[in-house]
Amino acid sequence: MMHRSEVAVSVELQTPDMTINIGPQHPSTHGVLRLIANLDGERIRDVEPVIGYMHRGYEKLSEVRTYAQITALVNRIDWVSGFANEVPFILGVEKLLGIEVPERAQWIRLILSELARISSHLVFMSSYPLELGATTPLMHTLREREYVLELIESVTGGRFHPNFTRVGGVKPNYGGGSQTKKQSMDLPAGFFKQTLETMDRVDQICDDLDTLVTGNEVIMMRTQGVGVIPADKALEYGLTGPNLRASGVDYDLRRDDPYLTYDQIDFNVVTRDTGDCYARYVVRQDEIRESANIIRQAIDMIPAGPLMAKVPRVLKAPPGQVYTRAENPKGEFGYYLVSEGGKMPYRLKIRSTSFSNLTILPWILPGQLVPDLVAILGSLDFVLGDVDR
Amino acid sequence: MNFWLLLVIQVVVMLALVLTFSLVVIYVELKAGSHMQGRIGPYYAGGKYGWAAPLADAAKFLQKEDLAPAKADRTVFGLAPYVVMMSTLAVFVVIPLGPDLVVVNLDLGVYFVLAISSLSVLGVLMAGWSSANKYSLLGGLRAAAQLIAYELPLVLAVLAVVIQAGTMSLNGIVEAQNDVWFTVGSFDVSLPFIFRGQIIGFVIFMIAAVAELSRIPFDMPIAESELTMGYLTEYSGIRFTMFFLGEYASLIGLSAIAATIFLGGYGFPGVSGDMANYLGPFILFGKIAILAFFIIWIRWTWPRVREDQLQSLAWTWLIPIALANIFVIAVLKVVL
Amino acid sequence: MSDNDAAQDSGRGNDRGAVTEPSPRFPFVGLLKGMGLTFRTMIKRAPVTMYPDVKEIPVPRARGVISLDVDNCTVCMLCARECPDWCIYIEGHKEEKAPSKPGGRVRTKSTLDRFDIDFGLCMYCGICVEVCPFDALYWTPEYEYSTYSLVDLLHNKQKLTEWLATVPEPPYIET
Amino acid sequence: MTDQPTTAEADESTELSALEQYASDLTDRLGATGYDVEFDTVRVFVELDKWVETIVAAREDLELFSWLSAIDWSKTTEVGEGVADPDSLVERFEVLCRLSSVREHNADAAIFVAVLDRSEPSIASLTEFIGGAAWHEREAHEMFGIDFVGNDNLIPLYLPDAFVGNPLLKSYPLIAREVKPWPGDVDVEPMPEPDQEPAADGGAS
Repeated sequence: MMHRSEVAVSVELQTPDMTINIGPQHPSTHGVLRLIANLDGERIRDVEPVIGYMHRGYEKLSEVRTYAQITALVNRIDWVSGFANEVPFILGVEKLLGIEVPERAQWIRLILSELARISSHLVFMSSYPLELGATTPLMHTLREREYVLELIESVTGGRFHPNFTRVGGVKPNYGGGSQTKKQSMDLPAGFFKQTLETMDRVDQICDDLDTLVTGNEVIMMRTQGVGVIPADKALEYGLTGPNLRASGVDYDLRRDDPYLTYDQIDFNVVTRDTGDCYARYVVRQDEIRESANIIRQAIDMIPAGPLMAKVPRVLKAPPGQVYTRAENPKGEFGYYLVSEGGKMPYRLKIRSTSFSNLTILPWILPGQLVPDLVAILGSLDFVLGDVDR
Repeated sequence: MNFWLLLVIQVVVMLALVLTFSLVVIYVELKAGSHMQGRIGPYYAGGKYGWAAPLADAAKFLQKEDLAPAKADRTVFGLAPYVVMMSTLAVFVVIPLGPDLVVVNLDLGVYFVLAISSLSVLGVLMAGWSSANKYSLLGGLRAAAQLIAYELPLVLAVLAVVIQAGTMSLNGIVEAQNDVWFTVGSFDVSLPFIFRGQIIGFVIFMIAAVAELSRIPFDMPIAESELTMGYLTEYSGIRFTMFFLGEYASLIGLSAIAATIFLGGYGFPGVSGDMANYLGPFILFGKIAILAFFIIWIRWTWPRVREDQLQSLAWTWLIPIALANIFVIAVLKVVL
Repeated sequence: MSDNDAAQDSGRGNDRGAVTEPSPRFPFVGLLKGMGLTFRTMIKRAPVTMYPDVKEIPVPRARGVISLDVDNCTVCMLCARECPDWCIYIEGHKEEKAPSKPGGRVRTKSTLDRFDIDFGLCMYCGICVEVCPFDALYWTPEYEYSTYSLVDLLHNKQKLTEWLATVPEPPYIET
Repeated sequence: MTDQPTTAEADESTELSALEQYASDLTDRLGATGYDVEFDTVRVFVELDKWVETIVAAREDLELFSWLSAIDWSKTTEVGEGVADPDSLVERFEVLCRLSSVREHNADAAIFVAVLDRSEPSIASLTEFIGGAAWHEREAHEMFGIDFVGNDNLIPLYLPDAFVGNPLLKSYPLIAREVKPWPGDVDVEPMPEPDQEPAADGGAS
């Protein structure tokens, strides 16, 4: 039995923690992310992220699909930058098969990848202020994104899911029949002019966002110094892309491990040193401007030529294992492709960017305030399809 | 005429005016906000320009099922919107629309307004607590902290005016602004208080008013992206409509107070006597409309600040500045 | 490694030239500038298409819906087999065709009985259109076929044929 | 590294290519058991009990933890195509962990491979040194049933709590393909023979 006076000593004023479910249905979780947060007042004690509400089993599905069918699948992983997901996969298959891809096809892939980057970053630029309460940048930015999507659609036929790469090049013609085979899928007339106009619009919206978002004192108050990720932690948790570059690590696969024809293009890798939410926003905004410059250069440099290399009708990749990666809008996107000589891969490991970018959540969120949770979560720029695959 | 009958008529007329004007403000919010975003906004309802959109909205909300969470404290949950609505509407009792157009001309009008409008925090807390929802609770607590913090600069800003005007009656304050301040040649110049050294007080009042209204950039209590909708999360149907209308009524209420205290209320240069009784309401509503548009404009441009930043803004900036303002005004009042 | 050298040779180092960096200035100017921008947007004409009244015309290559040219179909099943989602259902039968000239050979012709595409399953990848060796399937930008129920998205041969009229001419090619 | 899959190796068949040299050096430095370079992909084989220390040592210059996953090498195949040569296959799990270099602006990277017994797959967890490995290990655990000793939070990442089985095992059937008959089965006439000529004719010109 405890003595009466002891009881009195052991009782202190305690505020019980509140467990709160943020998501899976919540405006700022971009879909179906769920965070089980223990709150002490508004401060987060610890947080358990729960993902998988959107798991579609793409790695398993890829094992029952031919290489041609997988391209249609992979541009659904990160649906705001559909085309960019196809590129590393197709590069892997081409590496296995040893196919030399025509120059023009590589340039078209490059242009479309950069358009996808702009489109993806514009989604971020628009949705992030929304999480901080500013509703107007959303509409302004999505309006401009529509022009970018229209460009992608005018070439590929799909706004979100282009499914335009083919093993050996890009989709060469409309169909396989005698009539449709003559209808080329090359860039439509007026595409370059329209693209240059759109790039000017993109620069303009970046200037507008400078006014509305990055130059806004309230945004600075909310994001500067919030959610700082030091470089070593970013590397430990496998952050890539703008999130890593905002932490001061100068790493861009387009320059460090060039694929497509990025080695012929002159561009800057945008970095910031602070590693906070503001840096992550600004890095993406500058990357849009860089992408617009890349596209302008590419339009000058694109050669004429065929769209497809000669490839066998039935694709059977030789046995082997290959890892190919590309700098996606959100970071390093890679496919580890194991072929056993069949029409379908034996195993396809998808290294999706958002998944790795989110692994830092259990480290970064504890100790933050609920409003900062929203700011940090948004600044990591994830897409749930890319997390859950 | 019977006093009570007259009172009822006055209250009903005032209510109708305020609620109609709320609908107008809602429409302007929808339409102006949309255009600021490069959208069109309401378009079909009512034919041209979607003018009937707020009515259609209201009709839609009224049709919806009035849900209450199973574990909610039903009585409190049901009462909360009425408390908010009541405290909002009671403000209008003392707002003068013209020299004689006022429901009750209280000598302590300013005091009454500030006291009654801070009652709404009670309703918000009731809503947050009784919803049996953690988001609502957080929202309710945030609202309480915020409203208490901003009550103070609001009162202090008004206090400076009271000192300058030398009265606490709202009619008196308006008349003080219509009085001749100085004469240039044969011109009698009368200026509202905002031009008589109350500009700092006005800015503080407007910042505090936006915070009282829980509108962007101070909308943490309902912060949609953080707390889904804060204390409004569980409300639907007619009770949500009450909150919704109450929000806009209090937007008008605070704009009306600001217009009365700082912008000269129903007064306008060259309007006096009987004319003031006829034109007064229009002048006042015009001033309210300008202020309301300004608040709407801010809402569609700025993001929201954080709870702790909001508190530090109130306690470390607004309150000291407001106190200094009172000091300066008081000294000037004595000296001049 | 060689790529590393190439990257350094081309002189593409890290240029931290600040493009988006707020310059020091009077506080709260950013807030007012933002309000200026929204006000300018407000008085400008909204760049919208009034959709149900004014139809937007998609680009010719838009993958809106798949249309079917029944005359060209030989019931070869290639599309149904290559479909990653297994959403094409084809049934057909063979019938004898009278010889074209008297005394000629009696030929069998495959006739299409059923050609259904379940657009609730279809993921609009276009593989069926690409593999069709006889020009029987076409993409059309038609997009107004949403339904209230998932099962209503199963469209049959007749419906697919109706869409054939909306197939646009392919655009000219950039040279 | 661009699309030159095997040319470099073919040209210098006698000597080690730059990549192979790199892989060889890395293997020596870390004391790994061997290396393998195919299609520009460097794989370094690590002994099971040296897994953690090798990875930690390798992170000195390969700073970025890219991903961790596994492969199921199995003779029984329920889905897709199996291995090319089932007879000579040694049934096993391979746990792969990829690290890459970021600070030197080069493409240095390697995939570290540990081979696991298929009957009782177990490997030391990296979470103590690499926090980012936690979710990857959880994924590998639920998909393959591999036990990561030291990771005490191996709860399912993707799948619902009541789910039984390890879906990425080759012996795990893909239900979606079992419950629905293949629409391509209805045969009217034999499929046309694949053309001898390539499908694509080069498009634009």
